[in-house]
Amino acid sequence: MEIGLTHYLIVSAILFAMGIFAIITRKNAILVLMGLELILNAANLNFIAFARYGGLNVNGEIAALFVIIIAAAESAVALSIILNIYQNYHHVNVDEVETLKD
Amino acid sequence: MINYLKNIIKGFSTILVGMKVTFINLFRPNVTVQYPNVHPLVRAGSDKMPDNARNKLNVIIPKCTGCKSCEKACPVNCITIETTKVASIDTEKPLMEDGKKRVFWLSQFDIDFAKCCFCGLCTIACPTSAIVHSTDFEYSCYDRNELLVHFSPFNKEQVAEKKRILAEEVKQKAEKALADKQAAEKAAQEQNITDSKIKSSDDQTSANQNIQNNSN
Amino acid sequence: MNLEAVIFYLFALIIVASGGLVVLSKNIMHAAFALMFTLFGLAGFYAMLLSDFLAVSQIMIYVGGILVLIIFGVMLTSKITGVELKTGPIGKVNYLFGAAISVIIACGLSLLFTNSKWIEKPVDKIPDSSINAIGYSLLTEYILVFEVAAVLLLIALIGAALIAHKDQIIDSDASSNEISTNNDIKIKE
Amino acid sequence: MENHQFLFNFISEYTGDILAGVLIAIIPLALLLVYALVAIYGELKIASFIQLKLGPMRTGKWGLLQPVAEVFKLLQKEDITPDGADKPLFNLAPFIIFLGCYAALSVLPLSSHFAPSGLNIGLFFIIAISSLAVLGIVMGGWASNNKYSLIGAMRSVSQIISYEIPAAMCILGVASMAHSLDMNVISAQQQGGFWNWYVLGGPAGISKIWLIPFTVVMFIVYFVTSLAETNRTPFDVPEGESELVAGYHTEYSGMKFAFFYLAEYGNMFVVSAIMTVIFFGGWSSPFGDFLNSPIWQIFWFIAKSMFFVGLQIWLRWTLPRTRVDQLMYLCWKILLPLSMVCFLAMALGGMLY
Repeated sequence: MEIGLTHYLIVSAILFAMGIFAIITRKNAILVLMGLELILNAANLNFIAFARYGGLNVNGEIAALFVIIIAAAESAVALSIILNIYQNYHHVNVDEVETLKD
Repeated sequence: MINYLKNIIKGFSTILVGMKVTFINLFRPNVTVQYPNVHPLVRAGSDKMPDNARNKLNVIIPKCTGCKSCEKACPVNCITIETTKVASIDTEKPLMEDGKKRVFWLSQFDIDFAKCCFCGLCTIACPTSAIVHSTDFEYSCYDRNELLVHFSPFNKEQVAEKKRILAEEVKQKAEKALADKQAAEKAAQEQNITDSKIKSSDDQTSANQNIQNNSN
Repeated sequence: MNLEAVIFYLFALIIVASGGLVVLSKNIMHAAFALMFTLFGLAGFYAMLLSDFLAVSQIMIYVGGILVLIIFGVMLTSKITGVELKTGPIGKVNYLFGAAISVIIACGLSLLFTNSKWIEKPVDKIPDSSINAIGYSLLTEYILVFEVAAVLLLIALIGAALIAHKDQIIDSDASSNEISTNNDIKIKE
Repeated sequence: MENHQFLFNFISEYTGDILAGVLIAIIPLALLLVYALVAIYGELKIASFIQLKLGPMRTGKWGLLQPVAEVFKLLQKEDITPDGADKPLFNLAPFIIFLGCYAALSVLPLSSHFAPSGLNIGLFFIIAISSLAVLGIVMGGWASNNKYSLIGAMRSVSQIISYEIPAAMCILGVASMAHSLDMNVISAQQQGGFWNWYVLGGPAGISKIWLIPFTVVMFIVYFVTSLAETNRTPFDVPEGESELVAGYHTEYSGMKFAFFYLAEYGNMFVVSAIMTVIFFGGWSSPFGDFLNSPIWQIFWFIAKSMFFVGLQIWLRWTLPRTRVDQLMYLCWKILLPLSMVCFLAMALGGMLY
């Protein structure tokens, strides 16, 4: 069978679902962040698959590039927030962080 | 700003100076001596060794009388000596260093430096100062057996030859003694016949015999 | 079954397996390193989709940047040696709930993707490299976005440094008192 | 049955492709292994000559078999996994590091007619793939369950990530002058004598003379950066044995340690090869068309790279180890501004010529 657009899209769907699963179930904030990265990557895969097969061409690739840039910025900020949480609570469990201010 | 640039240039130039030093060293002759293979020409301090330094033992064979005092004195039994008597019929007439006649051949004189503890007791025990500490302090070798040093001037064949000569002499002596004995018996028989004739000289002969015994 | 298909399934297997490890592993470190394989598999996919620049960018930014950042985050938020790095799910109900939702999403998206009539335009001429085209359109068509992204990165850099800074710049009275008392105790000791 | 049939069909259909792929993959590996033996021997010999010693002399004539003996020694050593180590990560780490080095080798153009993989974004690929070593180092350091390993790994990672920025600046500068990221194209542009090398301003005739100071400074910056990226002295803080036993590979032994060793020397070759390509003409002969046939090009490429490997070894036995704060000072306050200034000049040169 020839590999086409649908194959890539299904892989991206699976990746997306796994990211959602991680965000819903995991306790540790860093693992939630990893789930987020999975979701972003799934979106990226879609962009590039469409760039190749759907006639999106360079535009798709550039969108993916910006997604990567934003993912980098987002993970830096998210990790700094997580570090801050760790300094205040001495853990990073998302379900036990209840207050925004001491 | 100027300081900053100066700092950079200084750092860079000092690195270059260091690299020059190492580059020159790269082509200088090396000072390593591949020690056990190549001995350094001047061994470190071998001529400035103190007189009582206890280094490798050396045996001056012409001085050695073969008295085995050193073997007895050695606390770790590293000296093995075997002597063979000098046969009087031997054509070689060996002399000691001081001109006296040699009594023993040193058919074996081994020192095992693997065992030696460098106490120096053997040098004290030696009556003729034949065994002394030398200035040689290097023992490194590839095989432990190389540390067993033979000082005897003879190899196995020569030792066997000397022993054979000695045995011959002993045999000759024994034959001679036998012949003497037989001759003496004969003479005794003859004397018995004449014994009664000369009774008065008995005391004198016994006195003579006594003197002979004493002198022996 | 051709070579492309074999390579595709190989990469798909790597992505799904390591992604599953990311999601299900109890050890955060293992999850982080499994994420590396996921990202590599995706880079392989991008290369197969003829966007080599994106593939290399993926390796450079995700693997060399974000993942290292995440690993440092893990190391800084768990006391590294002697402390359990394991973390569990929030609860059994939540687990089932999450599994159900993700299965529904996966199935739904897959159905959607297979049943939709996409306009498929396979690229006839394989371009030498997508880098020229990307560079050209970044500096013409998308110049504003490009600049905004640069500013965004700068803001993120400063913001991250500010948030993670140990001594808060805006001190409340209580916290400053605490700090001073701590210092006093230290001096007395 | 079906599976067998499928496999058989698949293999018979693609035998040529698979065979060619394997053969081409083996070439850089063979190159790496032979080079590692030469480099280890060279390191031992140069180190001892600089210290007025002889170096290895007992194994073979002049100790020529010493690296081979070391390989066999490492092969027969016991492979220890420490108690309490994270086994999968611990076992994986050396291979990840080696993978980064090996993948970088795959895009080096050995000659105008041969590169294992003629990637058109080769330089970018090399910068990207060398970040794999960072992950391998963290993995090994963390999985060893040893504080020294962990501190060494953290230091190493912070050092490599910091120095990646000036290194990328240098590569970008040359890329902006060459208008290409393809290493083969960059090498081809510098053909026709050493005057055309990018360290001397590139192929732009006499008018480029104002560019030469900038390119030379850029080359020096890249050389310093490459030392730091391969954790070589004077920047081998992560392995400082006076503080950290041996850094991130303290707990490794036997074959896995050999992989670390191989990757270190391989990375030395990779950075030297990048330097050769972007500043010293890659495979092109320094004397115009003289000795510039494809076979001789391989010789020129390897000779130039080995020269820089030798330079790294020479520098290692010259300078003492820096402190961590000096290391970071050098990177952020000296190399980065310098490389940025030079990058601006080179970008201008790229626009003009």
